[in-house]
Amino acid sequence: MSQIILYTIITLVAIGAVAAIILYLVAQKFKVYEDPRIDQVEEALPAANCGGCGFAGCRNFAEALVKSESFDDLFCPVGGNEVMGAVATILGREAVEQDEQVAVIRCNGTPEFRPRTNIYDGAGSCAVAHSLYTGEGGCPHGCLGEGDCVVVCDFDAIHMNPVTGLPEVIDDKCTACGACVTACPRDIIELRKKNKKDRKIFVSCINEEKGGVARKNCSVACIGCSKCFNVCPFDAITMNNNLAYIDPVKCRLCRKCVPECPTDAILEINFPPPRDKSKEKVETASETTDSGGTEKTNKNS
Amino acid sequence: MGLLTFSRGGIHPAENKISAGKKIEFAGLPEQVIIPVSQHLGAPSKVLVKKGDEVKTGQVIAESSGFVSTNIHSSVTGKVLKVDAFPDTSGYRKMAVQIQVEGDEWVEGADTGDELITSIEYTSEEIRDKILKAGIVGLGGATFPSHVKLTTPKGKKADHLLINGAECEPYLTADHALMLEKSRELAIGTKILMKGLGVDKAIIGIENNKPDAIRVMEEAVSGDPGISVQALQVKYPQGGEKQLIKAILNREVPSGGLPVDVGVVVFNVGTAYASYNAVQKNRPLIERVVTVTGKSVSNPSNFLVRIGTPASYIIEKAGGLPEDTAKVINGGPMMGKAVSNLDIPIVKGSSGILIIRKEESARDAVKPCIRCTKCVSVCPMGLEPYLLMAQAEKGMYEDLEKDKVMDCIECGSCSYTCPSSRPLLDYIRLGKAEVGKIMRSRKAV
Amino acid sequence: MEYVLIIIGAVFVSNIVLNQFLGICPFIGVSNKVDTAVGMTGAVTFVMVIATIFTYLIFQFVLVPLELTYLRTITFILVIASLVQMVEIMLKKISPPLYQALGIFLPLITTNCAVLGVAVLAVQKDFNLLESAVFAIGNAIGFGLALVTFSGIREHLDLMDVPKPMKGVPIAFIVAGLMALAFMGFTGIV
Amino acid sequence: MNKLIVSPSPHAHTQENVPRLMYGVIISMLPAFAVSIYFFGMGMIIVTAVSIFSCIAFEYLIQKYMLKVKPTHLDGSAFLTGLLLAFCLPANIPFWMIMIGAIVAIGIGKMTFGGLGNNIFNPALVGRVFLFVSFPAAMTSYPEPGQWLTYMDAVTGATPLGILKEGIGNHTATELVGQAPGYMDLFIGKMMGSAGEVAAIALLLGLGYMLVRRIITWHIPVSILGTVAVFTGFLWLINPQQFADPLFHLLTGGLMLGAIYMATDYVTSPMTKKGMLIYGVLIGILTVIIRILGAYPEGVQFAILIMNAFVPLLNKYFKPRRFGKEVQHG
Amino acid sequence: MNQWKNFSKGLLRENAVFVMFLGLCPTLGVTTSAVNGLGMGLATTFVLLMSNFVVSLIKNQIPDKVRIPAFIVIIATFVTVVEMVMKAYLPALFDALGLFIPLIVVNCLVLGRAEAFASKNNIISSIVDGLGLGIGFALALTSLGAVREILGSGAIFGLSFIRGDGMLLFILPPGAFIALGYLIVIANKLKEKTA
Amino acid sequence: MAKKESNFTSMLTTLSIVALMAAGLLGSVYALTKEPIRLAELRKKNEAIEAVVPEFNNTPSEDFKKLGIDGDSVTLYSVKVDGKEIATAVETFTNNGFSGEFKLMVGFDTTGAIIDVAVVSHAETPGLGDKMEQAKSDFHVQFMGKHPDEFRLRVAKDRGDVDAITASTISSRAYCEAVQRAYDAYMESKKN
Ligand SMILES: Cc1cc2nc3c(=O)[nH]c(=O)nc-3n(C[C@H](O)[C@H](O)[C@H](O)COP(=O)(O)O)c2cc1C
Ligand SMILES: Cc1cc2nc3c(=O)[nH]c(=O)nc-3n(C[C@H](O)[C@H](O)[C@H](O)COP(=O)(O)O)c2cc1C
Ligand SMILES: Cc1cc2nc3c(=O)[nH]c(=O)nc-3n(C[C@H](O)[C@H](O)[C@H](O)COP(=O)(O)O)c2cc1C
Ligand SMILES: Cc1cc2nc3c(=O)[nH]c(=O)nc-3n(C[C@H](O)[C@H](O)[C@H](O)CO)c2cc1C
Ligand code: SF4
Ligand code: SF4
Ligand code: SF4
Ligand code: SF4
Ligand code: FES
Repeated sequence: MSQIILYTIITLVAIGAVAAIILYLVAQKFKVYEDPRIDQVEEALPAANCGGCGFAGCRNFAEALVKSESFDDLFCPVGGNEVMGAVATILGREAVEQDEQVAVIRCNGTPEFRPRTNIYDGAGSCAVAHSLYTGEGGCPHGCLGEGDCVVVCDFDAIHMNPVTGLPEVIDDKCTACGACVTACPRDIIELRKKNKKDRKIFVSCINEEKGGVARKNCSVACIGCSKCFNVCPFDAITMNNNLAYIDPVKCRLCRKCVPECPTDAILEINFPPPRDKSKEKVETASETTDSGGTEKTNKNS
Repeated sequence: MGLLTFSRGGIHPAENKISAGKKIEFAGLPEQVIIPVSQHLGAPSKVLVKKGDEVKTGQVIAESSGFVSTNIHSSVTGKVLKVDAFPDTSGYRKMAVQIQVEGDEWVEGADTGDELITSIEYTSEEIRDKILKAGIVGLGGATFPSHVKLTTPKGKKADHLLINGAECEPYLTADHALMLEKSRELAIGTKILMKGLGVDKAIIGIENNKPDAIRVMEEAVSGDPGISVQALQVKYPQGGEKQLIKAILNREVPSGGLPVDVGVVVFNVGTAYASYNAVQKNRPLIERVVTVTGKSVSNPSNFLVRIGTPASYIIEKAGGLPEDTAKVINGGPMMGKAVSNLDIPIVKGSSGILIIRKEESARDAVKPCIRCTKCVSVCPMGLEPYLLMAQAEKGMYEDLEKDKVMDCIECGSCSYTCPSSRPLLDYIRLGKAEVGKIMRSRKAV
Repeated sequence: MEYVLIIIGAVFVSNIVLNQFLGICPFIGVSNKVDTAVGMTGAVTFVMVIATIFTYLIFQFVLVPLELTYLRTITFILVIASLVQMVEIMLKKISPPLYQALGIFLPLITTNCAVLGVAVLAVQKDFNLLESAVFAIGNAIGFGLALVTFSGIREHLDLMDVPKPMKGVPIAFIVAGLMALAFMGFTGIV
Repeated sequence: MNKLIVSPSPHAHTQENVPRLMYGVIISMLPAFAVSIYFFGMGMIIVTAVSIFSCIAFEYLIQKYMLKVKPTHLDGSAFLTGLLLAFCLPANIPFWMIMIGAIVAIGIGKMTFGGLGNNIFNPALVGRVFLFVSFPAAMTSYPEPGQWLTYMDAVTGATPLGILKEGIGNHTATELVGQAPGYMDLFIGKMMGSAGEVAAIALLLGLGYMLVRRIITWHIPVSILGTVAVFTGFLWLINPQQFADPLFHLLTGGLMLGAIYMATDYVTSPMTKKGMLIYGVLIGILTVIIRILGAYPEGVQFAILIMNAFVPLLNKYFKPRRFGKEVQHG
Repeated sequence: MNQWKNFSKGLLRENAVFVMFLGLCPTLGVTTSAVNGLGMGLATTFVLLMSNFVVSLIKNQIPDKVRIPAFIVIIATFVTVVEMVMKAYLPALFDALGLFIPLIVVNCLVLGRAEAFASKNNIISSIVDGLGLGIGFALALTSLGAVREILGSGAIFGLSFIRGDGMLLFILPPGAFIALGYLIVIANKLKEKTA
Repeated sequence: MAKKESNFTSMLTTLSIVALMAAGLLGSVYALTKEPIRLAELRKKNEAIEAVVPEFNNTPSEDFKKLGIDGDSVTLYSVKVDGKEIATAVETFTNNGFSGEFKLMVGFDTTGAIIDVAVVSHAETPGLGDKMEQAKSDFHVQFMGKHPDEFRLRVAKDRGDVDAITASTISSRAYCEAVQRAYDAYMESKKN
């Protein structure tokens, strides 16, 4: 019996030692320079070499991590968040803190405001429709309503409202990934700073045509009259090509511009109802767009 | 010679040439014309007139702004109302000159008479210059400035001129009518283009469903040993220049190449006729033959229409918009563009106004691809439309490029034939646009 | 002939992946793209053959004479692990292009049951050295055949509208199952 | 004025659509169906009805309640899957097995992949092979032809290929072929076999109809049948004692049904003519190999499924000849 | 760290088979019956537990460069122990599991955990982690085995509840893949619900 | 406690120590299980023998001879009561099973009649071919007491006397072939 243990020990130690020595020598002889961070990252990884990350082994994954700019799509299922955090520390690539953002739809051309003049019968894609013509409502800047933005959202955060024909964002689900912004062929979607209680004020129009032309197609278009620009106490509004734009960072949500707009192109969302009778009109306008039910506080009164 | 055709793909949609045999009729002058300054491929022309200017028929109102660009002429006599952006077929606004029509007085030098001038007394440089000055672009639909095509690039040599009388699009009969009525002028136009190009062989390709045109043209060119007429089998898209070259000369334009790469230049019959007018008669391109047709149209016609005439005007001429109209198309059913409003002007590239009834218009609901391979077998370019569509939908642009999306000639055979009613070409076009962008930006770097 | 039968048996009849259930992790993990699958196949073939030969020699000439066959598992895995690492280091220096093509898959192979499995099976089946090597080649081809075909299917499925809950690994298993079903047709041909 | 419709070109479309294609295939199968009713009577009718009904019902239920999409159960493809599944089952199989086959065909074979057009493997074959492997006893006892009023109680026997497989080794091929029904019987379908596979002549008639209506092209069926004929002919010439003659191979088993209706399934076959030919030839070769060397008497079903798996690769590497790839001067 | 959370994550949320897709070969290979699945699961749990324990015990004595070889030796040792013990006392089960017992060595789950967890955490956590994952693995194998046994032989833990046979396919290789595919979908649904 | 430095000596020593401990553990477990493993294997063999012959009191698994036949070998265990041979158990094989090779144990009494047949190992399809196992069906019963000289060891389809397992003709046929081979070997050994 002791003989067997002895043989076992000798064999194992011998194999181990031989392997170690050969490996050591080979490693010395065939040294190649590599980014030392790859080693460091590899250290941090589980070394399970399971391929779970989609790469051919941990080292390959480590190289990808070191090379890539961001960690999107790069994840080690074995190590989980802890390991990924450790990798981020090694590479000094802590996610930069950013203002929280949310997507907003800068078009309010519901059928009520923007009567339909054509019927679209092509592929169900905004990109196709955009390259073909101006849209069912005739506005060359307005939402085409085919829902490209809805399709690309991985977080189920954006849906078409069948009544308004416009997409609506569910603020809580939106991760501000920007996929919809890229997908929209008309650049209607913008990522704006997230405010308290999901409040927002923005010009819900991006039509750069001259006032008259713009208004002919859509009664809530921005006509570039500059009234809001003149009234804003914080210089948050800029005018460009017949279009007003509210800077989300400078805007302090004072709401002064909202009643000024002759076409109700500025939307205020999730604010308590206005105290003042004269703002009644504004409220109705945003109520219509809100009929899909995303907004909660509007109906708080 | 027997009937020729191109070897792969193609379809045979119902021909519906209702307006065949109708004489070309002058449509008359509308109250106003709107003449876009970009009616051709290439750089938009530079506007030379301003509001209030008086212009004459044939006067240059916008001039060429580059090599691939051309002149634009007033098609009427009258006063400039506005130089502004007007909606085009797609509804997007493009720069155009609006003229209040007051009469039809031609600029000096234009020969408006009918007599035939047979002898060509110009050098090829002069011909090219005249064609540029006259604002001639390809009337086959692509509206590529013709003087550019006549300028053979360095290191290449053309040996054949093909005149494209295929008119493979269903419904359209404009070229057909032109060949029947202006065969002599066409023959001379062909010789002018041959001279401009410096080739001594020209072949006029005509599909077999126009036997009268084949006969008339054969007669018209019988005196010219260099020019012949070739009858072709009826198959769409025979009129596509790559297919035409393959059919007649059995040469294949290389992928990404031009017809001159195989020694051929192709012109539409309308272009040849316009060249005749420009060179022999000093008449710039201000009018063209337009077919107005449709199953419910009371008087399907081939009109000679001034550029800038609103579509609604010639529709009235053809008997007015029928009650059951669902779609109006600028061009033929396979390649034409659906218009979003009827006030759009007729431009150099408009070969027809097609009015489609409700029951023929609606597309069926899109169903999943059943991989029936029909689209693959009809694609004249040997592409795989089902795959290109899927790749375009998923944004796989690298694969699209590898699978030769840029070779697609947008003939629509695939969408036509798909039993699942898939909008193949819609997405392929999108893919082409994106891949084109990527390729250009790569070249720019 | 005998060798041909070993190969056909390993490739079609008892396919290492579809029938023996070895090397499933890379089969599922590294099969998104055909090109990757081809690279992986190359690397597996290489390692599988070398490893089988080495382990065979050690088993027959060290463990059997010393009556230490119970150390099979531990020695085999040590040998395979060191071998893979050695090959990787050498390849990196000797032929960087080859390393780029195959090397990146090497670490993954250490923990691939297929390699150890084939080494163990080869000694279990009492093959001689040549038979063992042929057996390893056959299994590597079998692995490659399954992997490349499978990756072709997965590439294709990327373009298809697979229902959301089935996307990714679940549909991969269903496809593998149906492939295994199809491969049952080879039962009995050797 | 009406609102004008706007859509990209082309503005014309053929009359052909999916239901028309599917029902076209179904029409082409009617002769074979009629012959099978003649030989297997009530069993054939029950099996077909249960199979078609279950396939359509499962398609509807799965789409409506599991995938939550608009059901497309009436577009003809589930009908066709059901019909083809019935055609390749014995006419005496218990109805609950048919239902299992249907749920496997539609559920696993088709809907798991996303429904029509997305599947990799031929659904009806998935259903059949599933049953074949799961219930080998029931799936290998075939009713003898000519029993009109029997279903599960039918007298059963061995198929011609079964006789061949069982007997080879102890008997010569010629002897065994002699034990099987004569060629005329094989041709008109008077033999044991799956419900719809027996009548070679009726199936060929269906092929003709589909070719004329341009539902399918000749490439796949011809390459399969041709390969089997050539391969078995070659073997037969070498040793007629060991190998049956090519005509016997062509007329027996599910070869005709498979080559004409199952290998040609659009969804699971290659997209190019070149691909189709390779696919067909390989199916032919695999069929013969399995028939001659394998454990199962019949190989078409497996051959088609195996080649289904290779279709994506065939599509990837065999592209149509692009226009203008090579410049010709002439 | 909360030990319960540490333990329970292996059951479903980070389940080796259903979520991380590790150790798939034994999962598919041995689950022709619930008992086999359970046996394999427990064997793996034992190796996981012991190797996690030993690794966390000696983690500081091991130089980095030889970490992996050392771990492999440790794991292989326990695998061999299981192999021999099973051969001696449970020969029938050993025959059923066959090749897959030695293959525990290369189960990514075991090495991965030794590396990712045990070499960085204390002994108690490592044991709990190994136990949680191991039991999760065993659960997965048992459930897959049960499904295959029920469908394939019409029996559960060897107790037959129908006359005749089940759907044989589920006992055969294709059935393993297909059953696992659908089980993963179900597990995902469960995970979504509990999340 | 700080991590150990990685240098050649530390690496080598650590590895050696780990290997040493592993070897120690392994060796001891091996030593402990060696006997049980041998016994378990013996038991398996004996059980197979017991299944096909009457009671005995020798250790047939240690009293055997091998006979080369058909390119492989067949093992004959002699079964004795008080030193007198009462039967022979033959471990035989076939390569023609549905899934290739399988092994049977066949018991013959001194006249050469079959006492019983049992399956030693096989890979036949569960639910089909595996019905040849004693526990799964009575297939083996029809062989009991039959003498191969008058009982045709072929399935009915091949004009033999054996009723094949339903839907498993191939397995049944292979089974018969293996039994026949056992008998041939038995007769062969009797001759010398
Ligand atoms: C960028 C560009 C450059 C071209 N250059 C030439 C040229 O040098 N010579 C020529 O004969 N045609 C030239 N063409 C014209 C094309 O050959 C072709 O006639 C035109 O695009 C219209 O063809 P289609 O209607 O078939 O699309 C050019 C076209 C484009 C788009
Ligand atoms: C699908 C397709 C079909 C075409 N059909 C015709 C046609 O029937 N007749 C025609 O003259 N041009 C047709 N063209 C345009 C020709 O390709 C080519 O542009 C034209 O003949 C060149 O002459 P042009 O520059 O004078 O227009 C077609 C183009 C495409 C892409
Ligand atoms: C999945 C599957 C497994 C099979 N397994 C066996 C088997 O283990 N043994 C066997 O003899 N036949 C097996 N068969 C073969 C068939 O049952 C075959 O038809 C039968 O052996 C011959 O038919 P018969 O016995 O009814 O004459 C199997 C068939 C299938 C589909
Ligand atoms: C020519 C042709 C053959 C077909 N063959 C089959 C078949 O063998 N099996 C099947 O389930 N469906 C078949 N179908 C129907 C359809 O393609 C099938 O339901 C899809 O595979 C499901 O996605 C066929 C359809 C056509 C047009
Ligand atoms: S796509 Fe991204 S940015 Fe747009 S709504 Fe969805 S989560 Fe928000
Ligand atoms: S916002 Fe843009 S992408 Fe979204 S539906 Fe409107 S046009 Fe399409
Ligand atoms: S892919 Fe392009 S070229 Fe081919 S058929 Fe379709 S539109 Fe025509
Ligand atoms: S024609 Fe339509 S259904 Fe057929 S393959 Fe092409 S896209 Fe698919
Ligand atoms: S368990 Fe991962 S490869 Fe086998």
